[in-house]
Amino acid sequence: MGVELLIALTTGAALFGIGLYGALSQTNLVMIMMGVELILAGAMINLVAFWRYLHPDNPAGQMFVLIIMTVMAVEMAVGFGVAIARFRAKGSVEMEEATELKG
Amino acid sequence: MILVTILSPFGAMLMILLLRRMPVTLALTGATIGLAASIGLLSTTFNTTGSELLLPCLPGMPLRLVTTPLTVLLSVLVASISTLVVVYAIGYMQRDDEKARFFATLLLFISAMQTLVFAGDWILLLAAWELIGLSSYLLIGFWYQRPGVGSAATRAFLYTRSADLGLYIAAFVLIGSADTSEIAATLDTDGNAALAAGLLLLIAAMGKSAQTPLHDWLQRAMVGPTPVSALLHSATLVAAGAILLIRVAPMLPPEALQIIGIVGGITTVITGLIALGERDLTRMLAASTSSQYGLMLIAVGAGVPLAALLHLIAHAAIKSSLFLGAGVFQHSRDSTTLAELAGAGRDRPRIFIGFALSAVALAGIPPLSGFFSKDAVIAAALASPEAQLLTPFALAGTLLTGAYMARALRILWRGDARQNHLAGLGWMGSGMAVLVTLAVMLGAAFPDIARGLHATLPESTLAQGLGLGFALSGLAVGWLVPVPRLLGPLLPLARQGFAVAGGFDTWMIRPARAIAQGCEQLERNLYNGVLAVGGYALGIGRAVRHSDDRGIDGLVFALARATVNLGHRARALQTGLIHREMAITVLATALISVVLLIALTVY
Amino acid sequence: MLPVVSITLFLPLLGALLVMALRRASPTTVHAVGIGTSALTLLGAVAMWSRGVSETGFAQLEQIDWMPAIGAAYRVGVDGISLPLVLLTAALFLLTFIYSAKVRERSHAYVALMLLLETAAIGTFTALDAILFYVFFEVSLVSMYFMIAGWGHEDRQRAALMFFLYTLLGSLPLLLAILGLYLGSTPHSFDMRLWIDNPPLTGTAAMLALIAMLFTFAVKIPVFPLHTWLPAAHVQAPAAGSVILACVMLKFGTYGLVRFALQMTPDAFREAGIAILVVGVVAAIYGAFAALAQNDLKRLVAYTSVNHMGYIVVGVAIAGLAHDPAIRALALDGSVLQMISHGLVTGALFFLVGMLQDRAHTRDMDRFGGLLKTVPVLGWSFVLAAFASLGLPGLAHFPAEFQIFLATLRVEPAAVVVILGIVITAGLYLQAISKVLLGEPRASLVTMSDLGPREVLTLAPLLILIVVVGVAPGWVLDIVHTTTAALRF
Amino acid sequence: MAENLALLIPEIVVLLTVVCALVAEMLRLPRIAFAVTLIGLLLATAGTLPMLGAETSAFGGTYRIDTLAIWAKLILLPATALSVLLARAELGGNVREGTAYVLIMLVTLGALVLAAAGDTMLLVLGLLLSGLASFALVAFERSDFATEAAMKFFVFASVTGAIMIFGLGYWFGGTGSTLLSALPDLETKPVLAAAGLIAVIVGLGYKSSLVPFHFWAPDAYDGAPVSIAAYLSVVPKIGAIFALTQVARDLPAGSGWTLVIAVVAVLTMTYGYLAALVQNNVVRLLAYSSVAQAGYFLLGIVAVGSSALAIESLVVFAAAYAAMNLGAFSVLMQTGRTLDAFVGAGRTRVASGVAMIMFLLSLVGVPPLAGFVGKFLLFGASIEAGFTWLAVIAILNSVVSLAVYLRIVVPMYRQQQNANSLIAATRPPATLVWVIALGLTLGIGLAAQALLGRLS
Amino acid sequence: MTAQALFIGFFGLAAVWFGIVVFRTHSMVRSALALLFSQTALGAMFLSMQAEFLGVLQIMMMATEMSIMAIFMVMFMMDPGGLGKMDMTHQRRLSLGTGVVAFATAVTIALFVDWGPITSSAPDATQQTVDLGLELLGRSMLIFETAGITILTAMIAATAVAIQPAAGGSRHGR
Repeated sequence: MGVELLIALTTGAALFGIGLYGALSQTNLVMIMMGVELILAGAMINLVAFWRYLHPDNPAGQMFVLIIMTVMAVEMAVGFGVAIARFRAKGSVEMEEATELKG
Repeated sequence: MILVTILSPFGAMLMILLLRRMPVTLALTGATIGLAASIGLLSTTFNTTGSELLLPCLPGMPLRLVTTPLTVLLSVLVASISTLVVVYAIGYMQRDDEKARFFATLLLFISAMQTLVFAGDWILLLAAWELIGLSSYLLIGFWYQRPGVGSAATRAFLYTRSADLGLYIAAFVLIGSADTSEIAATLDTDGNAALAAGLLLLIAAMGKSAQTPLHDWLQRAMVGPTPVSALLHSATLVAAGAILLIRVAPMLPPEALQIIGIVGGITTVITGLIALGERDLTRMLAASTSSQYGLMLIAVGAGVPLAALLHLIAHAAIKSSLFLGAGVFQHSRDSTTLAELAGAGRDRPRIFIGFALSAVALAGIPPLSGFFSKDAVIAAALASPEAQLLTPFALAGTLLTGAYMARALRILWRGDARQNHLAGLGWMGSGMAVLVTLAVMLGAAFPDIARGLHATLPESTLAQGLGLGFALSGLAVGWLVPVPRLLGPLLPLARQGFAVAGGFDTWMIRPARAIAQGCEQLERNLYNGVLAVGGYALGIGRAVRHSDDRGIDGLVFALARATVNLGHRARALQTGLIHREMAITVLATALISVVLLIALTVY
Repeated sequence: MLPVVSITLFLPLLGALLVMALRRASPTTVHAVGIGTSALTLLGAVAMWSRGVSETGFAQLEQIDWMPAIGAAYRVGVDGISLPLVLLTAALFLLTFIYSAKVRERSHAYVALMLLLETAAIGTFTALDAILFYVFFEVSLVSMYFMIAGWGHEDRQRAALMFFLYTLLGSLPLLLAILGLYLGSTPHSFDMRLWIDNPPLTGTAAMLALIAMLFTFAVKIPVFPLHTWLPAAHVQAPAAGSVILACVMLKFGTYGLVRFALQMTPDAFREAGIAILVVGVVAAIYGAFAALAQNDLKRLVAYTSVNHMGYIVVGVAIAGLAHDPAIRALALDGSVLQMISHGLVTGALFFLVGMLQDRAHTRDMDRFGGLLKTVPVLGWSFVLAAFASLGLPGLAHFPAEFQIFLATLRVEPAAVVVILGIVITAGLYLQAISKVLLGEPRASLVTMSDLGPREVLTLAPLLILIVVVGVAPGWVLDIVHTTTAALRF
Repeated sequence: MAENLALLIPEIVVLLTVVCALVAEMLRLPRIAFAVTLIGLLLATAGTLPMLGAETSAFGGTYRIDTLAIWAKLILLPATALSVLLARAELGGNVREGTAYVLIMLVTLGALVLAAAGDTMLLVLGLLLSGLASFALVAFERSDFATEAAMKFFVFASVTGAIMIFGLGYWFGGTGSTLLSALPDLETKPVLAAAGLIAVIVGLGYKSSLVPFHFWAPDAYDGAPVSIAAYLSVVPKIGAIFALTQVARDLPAGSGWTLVIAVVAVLTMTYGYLAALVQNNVVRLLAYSSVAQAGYFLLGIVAVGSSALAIESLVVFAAAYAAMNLGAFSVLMQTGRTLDAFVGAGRTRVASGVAMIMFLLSLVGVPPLAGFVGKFLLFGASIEAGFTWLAVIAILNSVVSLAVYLRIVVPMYRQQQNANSLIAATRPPATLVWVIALGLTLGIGLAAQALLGRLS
Repeated sequence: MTAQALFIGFFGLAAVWFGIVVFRTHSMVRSALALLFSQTALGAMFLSMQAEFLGVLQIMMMATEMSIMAIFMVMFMMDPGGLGKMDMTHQRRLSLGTGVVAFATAVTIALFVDWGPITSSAPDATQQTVDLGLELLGRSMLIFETAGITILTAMIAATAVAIQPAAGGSRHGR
């Protein structure tokens, strides 16, 4: 019986799908970052579910979630840094305005 | 001793080329020393079994020079005729500026021929065989600046070389079956190998001895200096074919002999008719040569190579003296056409007498040498198992010989004499005199020769009678009946050299050229078809249409261009729009997942 | 013992470095360096010759470890197949340097490149390590590319590119084959001697390796239909380049055919022997016919190369097919000798065509005529070389072709049709002689000057060697036969 | 624990160096930061040497001390030192010069972690660590180009990284462990193995710029200072490749992963060279070339587990690649970014011209240069692993690559049209870099045994 | 169907719903808030799955993080109040398709993989914390340390990239 697991995994999958949609469809750097956050959220819920219902004896699952939280925070920090630098240089963080490098 | 016969002319040649002076002296010295050596050999070897000299060459296949009575005899023949021709040429070439080249080539020719005669293994034989081809090419093309000379020389070399393939392959067959390149050892071959080799050798001999249908080149080769013709026709180039067959005669199976006899018979008749219809003295003599060699082949085919040998010897002396005479007439009238030469005999009666003696000897009138040799041939034909086939050919040949010689004599004598001075007549005359003497006297030596070779001549009174009768009637017909009436409808054919539908040109040269053009076409269009097919992929077709590249090159360049195009396409993916690129990434990832799924199901 | 092979191998490279170092030197000095270096190299080659070869495999071995872990090392040495080629290479380079001493255009680069090419060529023939072989093989390719692109005629860039693409595409399969052989050998090693003694691959693997090698060498030799780079490259290359290309670099293909294809995958070679034989026969006859159709003298000579190289392919194929060691040796003797002869004869012919072109600024046969009168030395040299090329006895090609044909008839009698080639070449050379040399001299060409001393110095050794090899092939064949007679596979 | 720490000496040294350099930077002492960085790198390299030959792991298998990891240190630390020299040549005098060194060291640390990762979490962190500082490095100039490049780089990194993390979760679900050494348990759950593998390929593929995850690379290299581009094309890439190797070692055979890697390899090599073929910007050209070179690494990865040559070939090629790529970039730095800048460069500067040819030929794989040895081993490994067709395609790509690199060489020896065109100034540290790189390129080629002997 | 499942489902739905909202508003601030709610719902899910430590941590961290994000929006973005109605999306169809496929794939994996035996009871909170502590200071110490370094790096990098552009140091050769 693994209804809980299934629900959790489905939630994770949904968050993954939404995040991916966001990352691909948004024109704004910050919004893309939000998409990434959602994907990571999906990963976290998956991991917690795996830990809880499959391998509760191994705290590495929880550890991994911790790491993902770090990743989220850290990426957000650097992402904002990049966004600020970009904003200073160009006045916008729109991806579609960043097309000088190509080919 | 053997080496002296070969190397003395060769050394003289080198001296001439290096010193570039005194060509005459050197040439005469070289030829004479060679002659002396040959005669010396004759005296030591005759009646013995002979000896052998080995020289290193290819691994396991040394070169051999053998002295047997036969080779020595031939060597003497070559040496003596060539020495006399050299003597004659001293006079003949007196006015030419390139004496050095002439005598050098002539000496090369002599030494090559001596090598051929002495060759005891197939490699050396082949080498000498080709070398005389080369030297005759050089001699025929001696006056290369004159129009037509180049093509005549080329033709002579090409004809003989094409036929030489026969010799090449025959040699390979014989070496292959006997596992040695020694001629004597390969003569034990029998069965299919012998038959194949025999026929291939026949082809080679037909090329060299200008047998029908390969007779065309010989007449064209008359553009060379006359002493060259004399040498070519008597004892060297043309003789090589007959010599080859005489030497391998013991090996030849009956089927091969039969074919040889038939080829000889056809040649003797056809070239005899050509000679009869000829309007040029030297060309007539050339056709006559083919005809006489046809007789020799009949003898070989009849199984009596000795008769062929005797006729070869007699013919050598006779024909060279005839050519020498013709050369004098040519100098005196600056032409060789019979029309221009009418009466030339009266200019120099002494030369004419020599010429006439030789002519009659060729026709076969006793006691001149030709009579004996021709009788031997007829007797051989009569005695052979194929008598009913070969005898008529031999007799027809005899008849024709008489006819055309008589015709030539009549034209030379009937006409007005012109007085003119001729430089070098002394040298020419003396050379010719000795040759005429030989032509007259040689018959006496025949029994000795036969004894020296441990062979017996077929004797037949019937043959003597028939020979004499046909010769006399030939002479009479030739003297009395004009050619057009004699030949009738055959005349135009004879004047074209019986070339069937264009002859060699149509059957050999034109197809070769056509193939060559085809290759060239292919070369240009190679893979154009492939390109058309490949045009759908990679845009190659377009690339090719835009350039003038053809063939594989086009493919290569098109490939290069298509690669660059692909590069541009790849580059176009890099739009600079990160969302596009990311979408591509995600889609490609999906594709990779599919690949992985496939891999999973496969494994 | 003095490492003669290595010294000979790297002398030209040292010379090239010297030339690079002499940046301010005059062209004369640079050419002097080139001539001097190549003369020393020839001396080295002669020294190698005097040391001779051994009956058991390779002689004069020199070895330095490179990567023992993967079995790669610097290994050089010679046997009866490579030694004559080394001598030929050294001799031809010297003559080429003498001939091209007139080049004033970027002479530094020219001489350096040629010297590099010489090292690469000698290296290809002496290398006994597959990697080393491949290195030299490739370096020669690059240097030749620059040679054609830098000093060629009107359409040189295209020709150079084509040459490059062809031979590069061609040489990659060889790399694969080398990898295959390497992985098949136990222990893994690049030692070509090991591969020869113990062919590492069998069955399908061997066949695949063989096909890869055949492709490479077929491009390099070249055989129909992979030959189309050859006429283009020859026509556009400078005369010296043509000589090196035809006389030395084409031999890489045939040498590789013997050394790699025949010796390292003998069983597969035997299986594919008939196919190779057919390819050789077709190439030989096709080359002859294609040459017959040419009006450009250089193209004509180039196509006859296809013809002559075709004979070599036939010879090697026969060697692979033959079961009798004596016949195998015979065929290989002929093939190796043919490589040498072709080098000498075609070298002379290309030099002569180059000299003609220098004078008349054309290679079109129809625009010549009667040259025998105006430039007799050149003319007679051409006649001699042409007759050698058409296989006249007493000249270099005869003994080689004789052996090849003889072996062919004894193994595969049908293949002897290839002998037709000698008649066709005879026809085309006679036609060329007739057009170019015979007849009345053309008014436009009467002022042509005969050979100068430098040109005589270039040609004379070749012509003498042509005669010497033709008359007494024994001195070469003895060396060759020592090896070929001992081959066992 | 203590003995575990002893195994981490190089990493600790690097970390200490970072701290010291950071302090120096704060005190506005860029020279000291530079010196400290170099010394730290050399010390760390020296600290690695005693470990040679070790085959162990620390912290319960999460951190591997094996051939790959040790050689990653021995290759990446010196490569970082060369990059620091390059950076000094290019960015010297910049106010924030020291920051660059600190960031470079942090990226290197990330790459080292990647190469030694024995645990999926370390994979994630290594990827992140080597990524974060890279964004800052790429944006160093703050120009339009630089920030655009950094932004794209960041977006790509975060999205691919997130996908990887999501996928790696499945491995934990399947095995109950985050250790790579637990991966063989997935034998019975191929779908999970596949899901994780795809994720890893996405994440590490982005870092090692494999096609189709490469899109950021040309833009980032183009936007970044040349020295940073050189650095990014070498150190993080090799780290990620080695990480992929660490993963591949433990993947259950028969899960089809080799085929996927092979497909990616083909895509990478082909696409990289094709795109490079039409570039006029030399930095982008080299960027695409480095994309393609990454594909060659995959030949070795494909063979991991089935060929003894695989690890050797990866290490040798990594060393060769680092040397020749850094060399090429250092010559580029002194010449210019466009092909036009290269016209006549070989004539005016003979030595660096010859060196450039050597680097490019080595990139093609011409013997006896380093690139040849590496590629040769890679081909051998993949053939031994049964991927002959892959080797064939790789070899065919080498042909295209020759055309790519000739596009640089040919203009170098063309006559200069306008003699007064600007020649970028020579910068001694960059010269030093190409001299060293040339030495290595030749040395690894000629004395490959020194390397191989150590390896086997 | 246990209570746990209900809770998980409820919070899961909430997380997904707010996740969707993130990309459906036209204001970044609202998006940030939606993300915050989504993440909080996630934290609640953790709690429902008896991962107390993680759940609390998640809620706390995300609250901070999202606040920073919202502040950032207000500071830097062109649309602080979320009043504009401009479209901030591109290639929506493709993205949507990709998202759906990704979701479908992940669900498929969840449904069709044999996950093995399901454990019904989790270790109690104390035990969990002890385990996690041991893990952190034992096997995973290096990982934890690396995470620390990563945070350090992030600080350095973010600072480096965000501080005012330095004078001088112009690019060569472009």
